[in-house]
Amino acid sequence: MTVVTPQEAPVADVPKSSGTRLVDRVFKMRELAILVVFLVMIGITQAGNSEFLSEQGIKDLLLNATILVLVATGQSLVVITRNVDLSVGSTLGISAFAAGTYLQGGGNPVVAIALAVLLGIGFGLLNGLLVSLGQVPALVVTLGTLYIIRGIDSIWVGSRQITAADLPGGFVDFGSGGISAVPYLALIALAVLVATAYYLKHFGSGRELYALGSNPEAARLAGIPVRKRILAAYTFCGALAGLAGAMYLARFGNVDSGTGNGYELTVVSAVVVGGVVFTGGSGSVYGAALGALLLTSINSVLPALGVSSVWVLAINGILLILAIAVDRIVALRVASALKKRNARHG
Amino acid sequence: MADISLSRAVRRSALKRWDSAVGALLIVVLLFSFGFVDGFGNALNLSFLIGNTLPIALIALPMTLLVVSGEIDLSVASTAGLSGAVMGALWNQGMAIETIIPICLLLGVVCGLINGLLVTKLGLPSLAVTIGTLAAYRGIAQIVLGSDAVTDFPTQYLDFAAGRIGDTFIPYAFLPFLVLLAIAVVALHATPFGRSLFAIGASEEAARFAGIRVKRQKLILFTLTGLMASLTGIFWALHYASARYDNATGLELSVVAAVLLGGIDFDGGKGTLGGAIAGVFLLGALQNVMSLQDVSAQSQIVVTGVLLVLSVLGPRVVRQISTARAGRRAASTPTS
Amino acid sequence: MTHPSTTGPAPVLALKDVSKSFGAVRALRDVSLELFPGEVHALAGENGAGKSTLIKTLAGVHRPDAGQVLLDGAPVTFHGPGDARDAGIAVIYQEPTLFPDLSIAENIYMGRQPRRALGRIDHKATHNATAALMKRLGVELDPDRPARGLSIADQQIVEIAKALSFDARVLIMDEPTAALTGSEVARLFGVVRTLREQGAAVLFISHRLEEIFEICRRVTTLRDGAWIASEPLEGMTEDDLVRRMVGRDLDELYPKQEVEPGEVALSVRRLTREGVFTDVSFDVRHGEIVGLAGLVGAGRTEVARAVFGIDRWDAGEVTVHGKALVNGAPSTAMAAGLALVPEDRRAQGLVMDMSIERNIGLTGLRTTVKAGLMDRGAERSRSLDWAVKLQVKYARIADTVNTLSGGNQQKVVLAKWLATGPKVLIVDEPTRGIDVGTKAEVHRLLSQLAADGVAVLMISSDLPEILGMADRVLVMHEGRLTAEIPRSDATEETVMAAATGRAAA
Amino acid sequence: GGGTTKKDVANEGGSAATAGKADPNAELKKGLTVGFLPKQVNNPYFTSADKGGEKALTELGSKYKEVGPSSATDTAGQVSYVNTLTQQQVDAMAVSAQDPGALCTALKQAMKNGIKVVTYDSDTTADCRNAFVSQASAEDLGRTEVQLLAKQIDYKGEIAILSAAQTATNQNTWIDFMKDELKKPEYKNMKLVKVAYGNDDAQQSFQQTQGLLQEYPNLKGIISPTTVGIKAAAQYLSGSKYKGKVKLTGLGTPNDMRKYVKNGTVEAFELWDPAKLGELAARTAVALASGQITGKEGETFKAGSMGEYTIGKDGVISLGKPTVFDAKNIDQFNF
Ligand SMILES: Nc1ncnc2c1ncn2[C@@H]1O[C@H](COP(=O)(O)OP(=O)(O)OP(=O)(O)O)[C@@H](O)[C@H]1O
Ligand SMILES: Nc1ncnc2c1ncn2[C@@H]1O[C@H](COP(=O)(O)OP(=O)(O)OP(=O)(O)O)[C@@H](O)[C@H]1O
Ligand SMILES: [Mg+2]
Ligand SMILES: [Mg+2]
Repeated sequence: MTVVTPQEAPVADVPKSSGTRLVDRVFKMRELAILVVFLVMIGITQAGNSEFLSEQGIKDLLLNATILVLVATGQSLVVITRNVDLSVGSTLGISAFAAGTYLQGGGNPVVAIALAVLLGIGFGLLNGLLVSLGQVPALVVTLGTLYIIRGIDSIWVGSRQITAADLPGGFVDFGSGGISAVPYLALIALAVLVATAYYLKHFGSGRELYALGSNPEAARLAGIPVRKRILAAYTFCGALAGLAGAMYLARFGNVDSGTGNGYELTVVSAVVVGGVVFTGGSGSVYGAALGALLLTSINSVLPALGVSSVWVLAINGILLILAIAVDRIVALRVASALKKRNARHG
Repeated sequence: MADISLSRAVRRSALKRWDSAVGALLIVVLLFSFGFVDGFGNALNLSFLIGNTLPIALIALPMTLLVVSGEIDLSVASTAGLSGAVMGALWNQGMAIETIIPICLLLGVVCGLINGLLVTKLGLPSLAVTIGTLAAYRGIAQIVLGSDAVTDFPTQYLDFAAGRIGDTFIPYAFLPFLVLLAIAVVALHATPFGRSLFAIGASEEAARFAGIRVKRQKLILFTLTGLMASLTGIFWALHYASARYDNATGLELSVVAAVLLGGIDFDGGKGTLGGAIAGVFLLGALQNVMSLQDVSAQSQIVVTGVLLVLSVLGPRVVRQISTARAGRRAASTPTS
Repeated sequence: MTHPSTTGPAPVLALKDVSKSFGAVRALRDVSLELFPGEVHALAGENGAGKSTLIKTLAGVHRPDAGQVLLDGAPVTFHGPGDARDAGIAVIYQEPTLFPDLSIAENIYMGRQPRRALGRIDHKATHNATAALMKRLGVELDPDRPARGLSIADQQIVEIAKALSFDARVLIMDEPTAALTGSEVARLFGVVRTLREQGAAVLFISHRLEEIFEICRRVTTLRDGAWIASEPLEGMTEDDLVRRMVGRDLDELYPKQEVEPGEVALSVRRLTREGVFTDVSFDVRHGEIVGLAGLVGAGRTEVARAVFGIDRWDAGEVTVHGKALVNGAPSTAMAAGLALVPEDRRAQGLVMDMSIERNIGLTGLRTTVKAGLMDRGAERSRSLDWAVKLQVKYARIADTVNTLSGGNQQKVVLAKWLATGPKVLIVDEPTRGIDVGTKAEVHRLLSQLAADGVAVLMISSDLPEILGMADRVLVMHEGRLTAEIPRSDATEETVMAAATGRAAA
Repeated sequence: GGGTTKKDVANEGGSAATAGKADPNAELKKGLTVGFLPKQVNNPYFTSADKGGEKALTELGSKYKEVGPSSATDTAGQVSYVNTLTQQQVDAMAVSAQDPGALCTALKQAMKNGIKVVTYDSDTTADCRNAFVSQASAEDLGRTEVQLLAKQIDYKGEIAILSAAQTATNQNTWIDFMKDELKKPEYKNMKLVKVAYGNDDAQQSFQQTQGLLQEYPNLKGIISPTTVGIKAAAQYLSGSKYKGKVKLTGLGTPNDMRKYVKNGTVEAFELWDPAKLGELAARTAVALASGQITGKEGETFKAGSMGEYTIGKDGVISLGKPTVFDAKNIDQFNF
């Protein structure tokens, strides 16, 4: 429950005008909606099962969300620029295996993580170059690289697998350990998230990502280096997918050629539920992170409530639609309020 | 003036070229395989090829229309699975198959309608909605049929879905597909309905201002997609003689990949059905050939990926070259 | 304050023998132009003459095929709009280029926000600077509201604010006033004069010739991509300028035909849309042109949208020939003989990626049909007919409309709706961005349509156009109809009085 | 009204599986090609099994090949691989069926073309193949897993099952036998509280385990009759406070489970040797192709060093009892 309130920049000393940061407030309202859905869900579950929010329960909840939060953060950046990266699942899988292979020989965990991130950066660059230089639809290109990377992964990995026994004990313990109820992995994810959000809001190049997603033609006319920014977004997304791969390895202690298969849909769901709009230009990484938290928590809530796993999939889908619908309704409300407040002569 | 139209024509044909290129590529692959791949050219193999590709082709029909109008339905495979599951469950109840099939088709219509209403009435993005219903419909299928696998459908139906006409390469089911294909081609490319889909896909707002009933058209499309998906689900269960809740899992990605390969632009407003269907059968044929040549499944995945990337890079390169050429020609044309 | 036009200081920015082609279309042919510090220079020409292309060449959007761009007398190559901006050139493009999801303040300062330590953006300073700009332009736009949903006029104002914020040496404006009414234009000119006095060079495009004469000192005329003349405006008349542009004498700009109004065609009763307009009632008769005037944001467009069914109304009634229209259904409005030429041609009027033929054909999907299938022959001849009638300048009817110049795009929108043979025609800013020659043509057309019995409701921010064309003028102020003025009484004063709410009628 | 219903079909009667005469003394042919078609290539379990098949085939002087889909739920892909093998005119194929019915048409087509079909690990309906090589009798597996867990928890307390997919035929049969075993009096203090499904996905199995423990705080033991499930459950338990307190057993491979046995998360689990399963499948295929057997009940054949096997009811050949792995013996195995 760490991923909740975006920090305000320390500008409290300056008095704010009446309409201060209205755009931000819209985002926050939408995040709030997801947060409310999430809290209600957790509340109900806790009422039905008092074990749910035990120390172990909270730790599990956070651990489950961690990897998805990371990948969703990277994905949001790409989606904000009106693109998409479907290859994240494949990238996650291959970098997890690379890190695992390195660690098998008893390597240094830090180097292993760096290796995973570097591999992610490599694939991110590939995607970014194809999309930005080729100026071709991201959906097709990254669906293509999804297949390519997955194919390469399974040719390379074959039927090998890395199991917890192959990894240094410290690495695996790190994956499940933490400070009381807060796992180390969640702390890393949180740090990445907060840094990314701060960057997006307070740095020129971060704002330019929103600008070029909002109107690419106008971005070009405004002299924004469109290709460079898109390339950077993809690279960052790849890097986080790689980092997530290393964390996956630490957490599950188990990687094979199937790792990360089908993950793209989960990531896209998290981002969409989190209110990052697919036509670009709007949404926040906090929203995406909340979306990820919400989605993974659904999978913990239902078993904890004793719902038969036969029902899980159906309920999952319906909740997903509900979350989007609630978000949409809130957004509409906000928009109409905005319109009334800002009518020029009203 | 003649010169102007010539160079414009070059540019236009470059834009349109990709779907013809896919068609040409398909023919090349077929010719090559007839000549050089053992076991490809015989009627049995070809009927296998067509039969196994049919589910993707069936769903690709409405999917193309949907994508042209700027929307997408990722729940198709789940709708197909749900229809199969309901078919199996009702069959187990002892209901007649002739009653079950219309019920399942109706169910598909309802599934599509739900997607359509969520998109048009609530204004939700179809990508998100159908990721949701992808899970929901599959989940309902699981609730309906549980762990059962129903296999004992009547032989005449199984034979129709899996058999072929005499010793030819044509599966029985291919004929109805051709009829549906013809209907879809006419609907998309020769009717006001199809024309309005292109307009909606290219600019929804402008289409609305032109008096096109955007929401209604989209609702119709989603409903049709649901119907076709359930038809595919029924076909699948009969073709493979197996109704399980997880039938056709992941088929949506195959459809999307094939349609993309056929040059349909996911931003909407562009593409031809011919291209989409060529894309579907190109992927099907390639997979068949590669399997016969003992190319491993993993390498086949890589080939699919490379094809997809080329499918978007290719036309772009062609376009650039041809505009450059047109530009050079124009520069050397003296104007009065 | 005055510089001789050919001697004295070097031009700050110049084009020398520049040519630019798009495929086979030669948009600019050996064009030269010199911009001096402290002058406001007009660029005149018909639609499609190459004005916007020239501007984009100066701004680094297009690279010239031949010829040079000279900055302070030295040849430069701009690799992109960023380079031109860094050289001190600010541009307002013909079509607003805003980021709909970002706030107005961010729109204005994107890429060059004031910074705090460590390169972080100073949001507060950005806000304040924007507020100051808005004050300078005399508009009340909240710097923090998103640009989405701004009317075309407001978007244009944001564009102007953006250009001003550069404190540029060269300010280039491509039809900045096309969507503005008198008072905003006056404000803008006030600001331009200040800039001129500070030594900036301004290049100004407008199809409103009186504006050119009001603010500019010299004019360069283009025709069909070719340079015709660069000369002082002093001593020239509007007719002279028009002759340069079109190569012949111009007909009457407002060829109003007197028609005896017939039956009531469109009747709007107590129409209300919560928070947008209230209790709007009026009639339009066959053969009549009714003008709808008002300040920017008065709600005229909203009324038109609601009548046509794009937006739903909350209360009231719209009838055509006594038959009530369905709320929120453009298709039934069309079936009843209504047509709406919307104000935003790019977003609402046209499908930019579609051909001219198909765009015009879009309103005929019900009529150019044989046995349920599209009758392509009929569609083509219908489109060709109207494209020719409205003198759309194009290479091939199958070209996409985004290759057309702004004015020609507007003509395609008109063609698309006139082709439906409407009984009631609502036109929202019908001549926005249309050159004088064509404007006269459009006016003649509207007049002819009225004479043929069509009921015309004309929304325009161009007051002379309203006064010249309308049989009756309705005036809106803050979402209410404040006056109905017959042609005989309609003057700038009476209309403006009602529009600003100073007088109730 | 009219129409075709399930009853009509039942009356049609099953189609007869054609079978020639077996010649127990027939020479084992050499130079045959046997295609292995696992549920999923790149799956370590199937790779071990198919390696066993390859070894046997090399020994027998025949050719081995492996084809298969890269996803365990891509039934259509598996069908097209059956077709591919048919087109390539292999002499026999060994198939682990993703779906009992879906492969039938294609497999019958193959048999019509003279190809012998052996299923292994996962069966199809009996008339779609010549023989099925079963990893162990379902009954043995089901009952021994309950016995293993019972010993670890002193025949007392709540237990749960973490299975693969709800449709997994194998798992379901085993679970039925587990339930039956639990009816015996010695288990009167044990209660099966839930069967959860992790869909053979590491993350889902992980979360299902979490859910079980939260829902049933008094849970004493978990049986996971799937290699993916037991591994995920073990990984979760070993990183949680339940490590050592909640017992875990089921089917796992020694390589997967070594770490958890050594760190005390898991006491004992069981499995057959997949390589042996593949080997038997290969030998059965060759015996079929050589005409030594036809797949009828009662026929016997010699499977090289593995000894003699008799074909049981419905053409099922059973590999034998599973091996139990614990801290003492686990290091002797490497698969
Ligand atoms: N991107 C483009 N591709 C092809 N042709 C173009 C393109 N841009 C402009 N043109 C063509 O170049 C010519 C000049 O267009 P331009 O936009 O410069 O005219 P303009 O003088 O600004 O007209 P208006 O007053 O209508 O805005 C026109 O014939 C137009 O069709
Ligand atoms: N699509 C929209 N979404 C939200 N608000 C809008 C939209 N269009 C217009 N508005 C707002 O509604 C108010 C009135 O609309 P509008 O400015 O179009 O009226 P108008 O009288 O037609 O003015 P003009 O045509 O001169 O721009 C304005 O404050 C405008 O900002
Ligand atoms: Mg222009
Ligand atoms: Mg307006």
